[in-house]
Amino acid sequence: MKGLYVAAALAALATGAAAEVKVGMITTLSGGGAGLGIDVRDGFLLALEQSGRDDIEVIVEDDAQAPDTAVQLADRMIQSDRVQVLTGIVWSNLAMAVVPSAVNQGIFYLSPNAGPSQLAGANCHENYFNVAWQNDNLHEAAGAWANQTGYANSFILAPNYPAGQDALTGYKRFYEGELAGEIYTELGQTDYAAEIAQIRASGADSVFFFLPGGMGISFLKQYADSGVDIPVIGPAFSFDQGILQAVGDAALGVVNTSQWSKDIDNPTNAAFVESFQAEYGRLPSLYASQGFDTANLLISALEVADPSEDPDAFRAALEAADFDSTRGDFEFGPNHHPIQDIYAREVVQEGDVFTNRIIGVALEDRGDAYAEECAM
Amino acid sequence: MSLILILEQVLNGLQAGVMLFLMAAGLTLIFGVMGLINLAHGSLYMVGAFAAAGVAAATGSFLLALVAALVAAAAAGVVVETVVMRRLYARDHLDQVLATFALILIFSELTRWAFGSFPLYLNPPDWLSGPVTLPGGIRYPVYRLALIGIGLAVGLGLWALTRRTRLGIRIRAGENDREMIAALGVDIGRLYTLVFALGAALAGLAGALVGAIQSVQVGMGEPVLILAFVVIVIGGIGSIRGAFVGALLVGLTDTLGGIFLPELFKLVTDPATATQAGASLSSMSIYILMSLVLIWRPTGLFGAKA
Amino acid sequence: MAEPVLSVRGLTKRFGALVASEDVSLDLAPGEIHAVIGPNGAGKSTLIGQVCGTIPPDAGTVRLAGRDVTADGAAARARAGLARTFQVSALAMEQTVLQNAVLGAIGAAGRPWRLWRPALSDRDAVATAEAALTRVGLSDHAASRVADLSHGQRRQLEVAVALTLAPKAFVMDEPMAGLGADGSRGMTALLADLKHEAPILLVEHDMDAVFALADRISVLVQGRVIATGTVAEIRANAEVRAAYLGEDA
Amino acid sequence: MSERWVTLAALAALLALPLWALAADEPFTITLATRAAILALAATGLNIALGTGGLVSLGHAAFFGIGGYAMGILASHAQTFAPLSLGPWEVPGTQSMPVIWLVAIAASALAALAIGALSLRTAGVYFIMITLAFGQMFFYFATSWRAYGGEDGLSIWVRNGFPGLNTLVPIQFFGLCFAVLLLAMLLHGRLIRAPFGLALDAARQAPARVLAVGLSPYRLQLAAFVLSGAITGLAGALYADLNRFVSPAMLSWQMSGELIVLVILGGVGRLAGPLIGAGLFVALEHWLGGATEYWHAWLGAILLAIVLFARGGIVGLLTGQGDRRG
Repeated sequence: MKGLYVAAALAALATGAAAEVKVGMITTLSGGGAGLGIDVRDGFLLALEQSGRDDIEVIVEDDAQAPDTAVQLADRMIQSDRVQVLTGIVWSNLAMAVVPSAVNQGIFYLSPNAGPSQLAGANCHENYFNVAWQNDNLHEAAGAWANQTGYANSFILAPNYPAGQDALTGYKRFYEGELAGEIYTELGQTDYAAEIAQIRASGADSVFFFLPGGMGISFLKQYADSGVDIPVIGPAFSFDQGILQAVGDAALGVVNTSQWSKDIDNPTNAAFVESFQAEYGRLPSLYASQGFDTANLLISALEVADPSEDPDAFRAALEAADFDSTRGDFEFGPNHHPIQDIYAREVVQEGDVFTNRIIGVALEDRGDAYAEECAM
Repeated sequence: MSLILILEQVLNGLQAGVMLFLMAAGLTLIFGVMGLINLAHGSLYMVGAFAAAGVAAATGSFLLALVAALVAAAAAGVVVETVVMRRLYARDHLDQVLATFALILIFSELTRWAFGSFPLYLNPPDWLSGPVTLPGGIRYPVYRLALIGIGLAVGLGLWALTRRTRLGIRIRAGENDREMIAALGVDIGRLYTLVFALGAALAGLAGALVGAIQSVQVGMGEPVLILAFVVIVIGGIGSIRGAFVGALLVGLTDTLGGIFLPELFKLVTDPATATQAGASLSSMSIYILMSLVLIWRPTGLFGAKA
Repeated sequence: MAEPVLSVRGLTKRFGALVASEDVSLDLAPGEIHAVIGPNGAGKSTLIGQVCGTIPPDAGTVRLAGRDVTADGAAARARAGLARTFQVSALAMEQTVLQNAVLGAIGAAGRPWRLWRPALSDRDAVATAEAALTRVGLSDHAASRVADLSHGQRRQLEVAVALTLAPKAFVMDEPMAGLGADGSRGMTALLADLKHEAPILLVEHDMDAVFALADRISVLVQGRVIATGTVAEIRANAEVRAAYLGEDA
Repeated sequence: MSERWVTLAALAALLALPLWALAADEPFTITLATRAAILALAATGLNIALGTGGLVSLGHAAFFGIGGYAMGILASHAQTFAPLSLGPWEVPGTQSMPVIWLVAIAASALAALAIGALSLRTAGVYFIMITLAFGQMFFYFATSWRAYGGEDGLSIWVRNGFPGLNTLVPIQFFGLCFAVLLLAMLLHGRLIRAPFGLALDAARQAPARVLAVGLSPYRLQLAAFVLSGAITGLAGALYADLNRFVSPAMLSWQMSGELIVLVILGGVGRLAGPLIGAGLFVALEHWLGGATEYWHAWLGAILLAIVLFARGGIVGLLTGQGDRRG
């Protein structure tokens, strides 16, 4: 994977001054959250390589999941490298640190992952495009799926921070049943014995949880070991290809919601899954697909216009979203966030590998709850 | 809230406490004997977990994995002690903090370089998985019961070690008077390496045991490190007994605070605000506990008077 | 006899079962050196701590210049005019001799809160400090770092810092400790001179110095004052001989 | 080289770099220099407590973050024209730096007074840990403080203003930060020689002596801690303005650790220590971060080498006087 990056950089170097477009990618490549950023980067660079364009220079930098580092990198890329497009940020808090000031300086920002509500609503911007989802989407889909399944008494939990609070709000926005309990856990918590005991005692018929990264791994392992057999539902983040292997058996059969899955049946997706596996020797994740789609959106718009020469035409081309998405149909809403189907998936085992299989559509053509607040 | 639930939560607090004790015991031993603040103790915890995950994946044996964790962490401890720590014993705490902070950076990146950025898989063995029904109808995971058992056994072992063996006598002598035991002809360098390796092995064991029900990933050591420091400061630095009491206090406060504070807030405000305010306060609870203890007793519960 | 400068009445201090001071009373009159002697573990350090305010007594009072200072802390007693020296030198080792002395003057003047003007440009403080250094014979070493001084010079500096407080009374904890014969002689001469400025409560092991200097001696044994009197009286006291020499009373 | 010359050379270098960058049209280098100046200011604050006072605080991120949030809260209210309600009073937000600075200084000084008053009852490792505990309390509070963004933090669209300057121009903002740093270093330099510094230094080396001359080490150290916290708080406000962003990361224990690293790297208790430490740290972060994905490991190795082989930090190395701490 390092090889590919070098190749892309070399290609850019070889063309030298001919490189017409500079793209800055700020993403998380070190520390506990590095897996997500690496997938975004690899998916993005794969699409770029497949496009065969050598006039796009991508500058990849590691934000170490620290907001001030991300801001500093953005400053550098804008002031010193003079990039026209930024992308790559995985985390909402880093996006909030970088995006508002970048787009106000006329830079385009394409989000391959984070979609905080502020950027979808009151603080939306014409130069900000989210290629993944609004943060609430997958949680909303989980709530909708709970209704379809007939759950009527959910126990819900998430970490005590804005994304966690949004997650529970998102679930409740669509979920119509009763709440058996609602808990905010500590951010970064690793032991969920106390919460699991409460779940057991609550008499719930379903559990919804949003615990990204290591928190989710810990929760699922401990939940499986506790012998509590209330069905669990959650957003795709805890069932992603990257971490499923670490969860193992404990995740089998759990339903999770996602706008992408490797078994979505379209040629783009099949080619993506196959080529990603060939290039990197592992199955692609949700994040890789988002990085891949982001790059293809960018390339599709670059075919039409150059962002430094005609930003309005470039923006219009982005809005048109005329590219082959791994998700099939892809369309932007008025606030530049996707309108898309969100699926329910089930964790299955294929040989030695744990992965997901689509079992139904949880929400069709879902936009987001904040578009109305966006005056663009 | 039923009595059963409360009892179960007390068990959870106890389990969290004894695992913290494994970390804190090494930390406090190293401080007591060598006067060293070791921020890199959390890295040894991580080394243990990664070694266990690696060996478990290769051999499928959980017991071998535990042995590997002990050996790898102890070996890492010996290397760190002989290469770096030795030069720091005579320095002030400030230099020790900086040097061991640097070691955290090095350990984390080396682990990431060797194992990649994705979490590893490590699970309890089949013969320890699933719940049992305890008297009173509490359904409780066998593995967690085993953790409590192992933690208490290690505690007992440490007590016996420091009270009943020659090594223990030397360790205690080392705490009291370094020149004295050097004068008595004990090879102080070897004693230090041994104590450091013992502390490291305990941290590695904790990492492997806890890693099986949590996520084995880079950076897993630092949150535990901070908690372990809170424990030994509450207990009084250098005191194994203090570390034990402190660990149980912190484990119980952390677990029960998360449960009862939101309930408490519900008495005065609406449920949504209460859950959030309760959660916020409970994440601060152990730090509040620690500052209260220090304000009351500036050298911890069992610490020597300054 | 004139009104005592320092007056201690009924000081009692227990540490658990150990009685460190039991009903200790003694006076320090103007112009005198009042020595406190006693075997190791007699409670001399505890007594000094209580007089200077670092150890709170269980019972009893300390009066300085007629005022009850029992409730005051060490700093307040120092400001009230009680200057002490330490058995083991307590000096800022990285600072110069002059800086250590100036610190005393600053403390005496109660002016530590100035952030801008250099301490060494405070003429009053420097004058006080230099006078004190001259008095103890350290003026040649004013610019030396304390860490570079000899042991004897540090003992002298201890006394100089005490002098900068312009005290009403001195409390000196073994000023002769560790000094050679020459050093002891010099220190003895200095103290004999100093007592005219302010009386000295002197705790000392060096019996030659005590017998040469003291106007009065109190003997402390197991936390109790078993005798107080002139040198001659103490030499003759049977109880003292018993305590020191193991003779029958 | 004497310490005075080291200090002057370091200041000259920090001033020359952005001027060169201005001529060479490298605006990001100015941003880097500004970042170094602000971190140096924060570390200068810490150095008063840590170096001169001997108080090893692992909770200074609390003050840094309070300063940052003072900026974030005031500016966000000004941005939305929603007044800030403080009990019965309603106060308008502001985007004026001088006002924000005063609030940042006052708020962090107040916090330092409370934290210091309690923490100074302990000493040594206990002091390190209790300051850490207070820092963590602020961290967790900010993380869940939804009104001001919680974990996500607070963004400001436009940098706050300073009368007579255009702070959006990198070099002007740098000049402002440099001037504040200069003032703080001047204050620290004067303070070391002033009666307060003399007494504080003595309180670190021989507290019994300070007591015996009628001064209270506790009060001296508390005053130093408050002054130290206030300066670090001011740096926090500037840092937030540099990034146009504040988040709980500014309050994390890693931030506290980083500030200590800056001070030790440069030289504990030395006037130029924080400046040199911050300059080196920012440069390392920039160059190593660009060179390798595993740059933290290299940073760790460099820090380790400095602790083990260059006692007294870079200033100690340059002046040839190893450890000043004896």
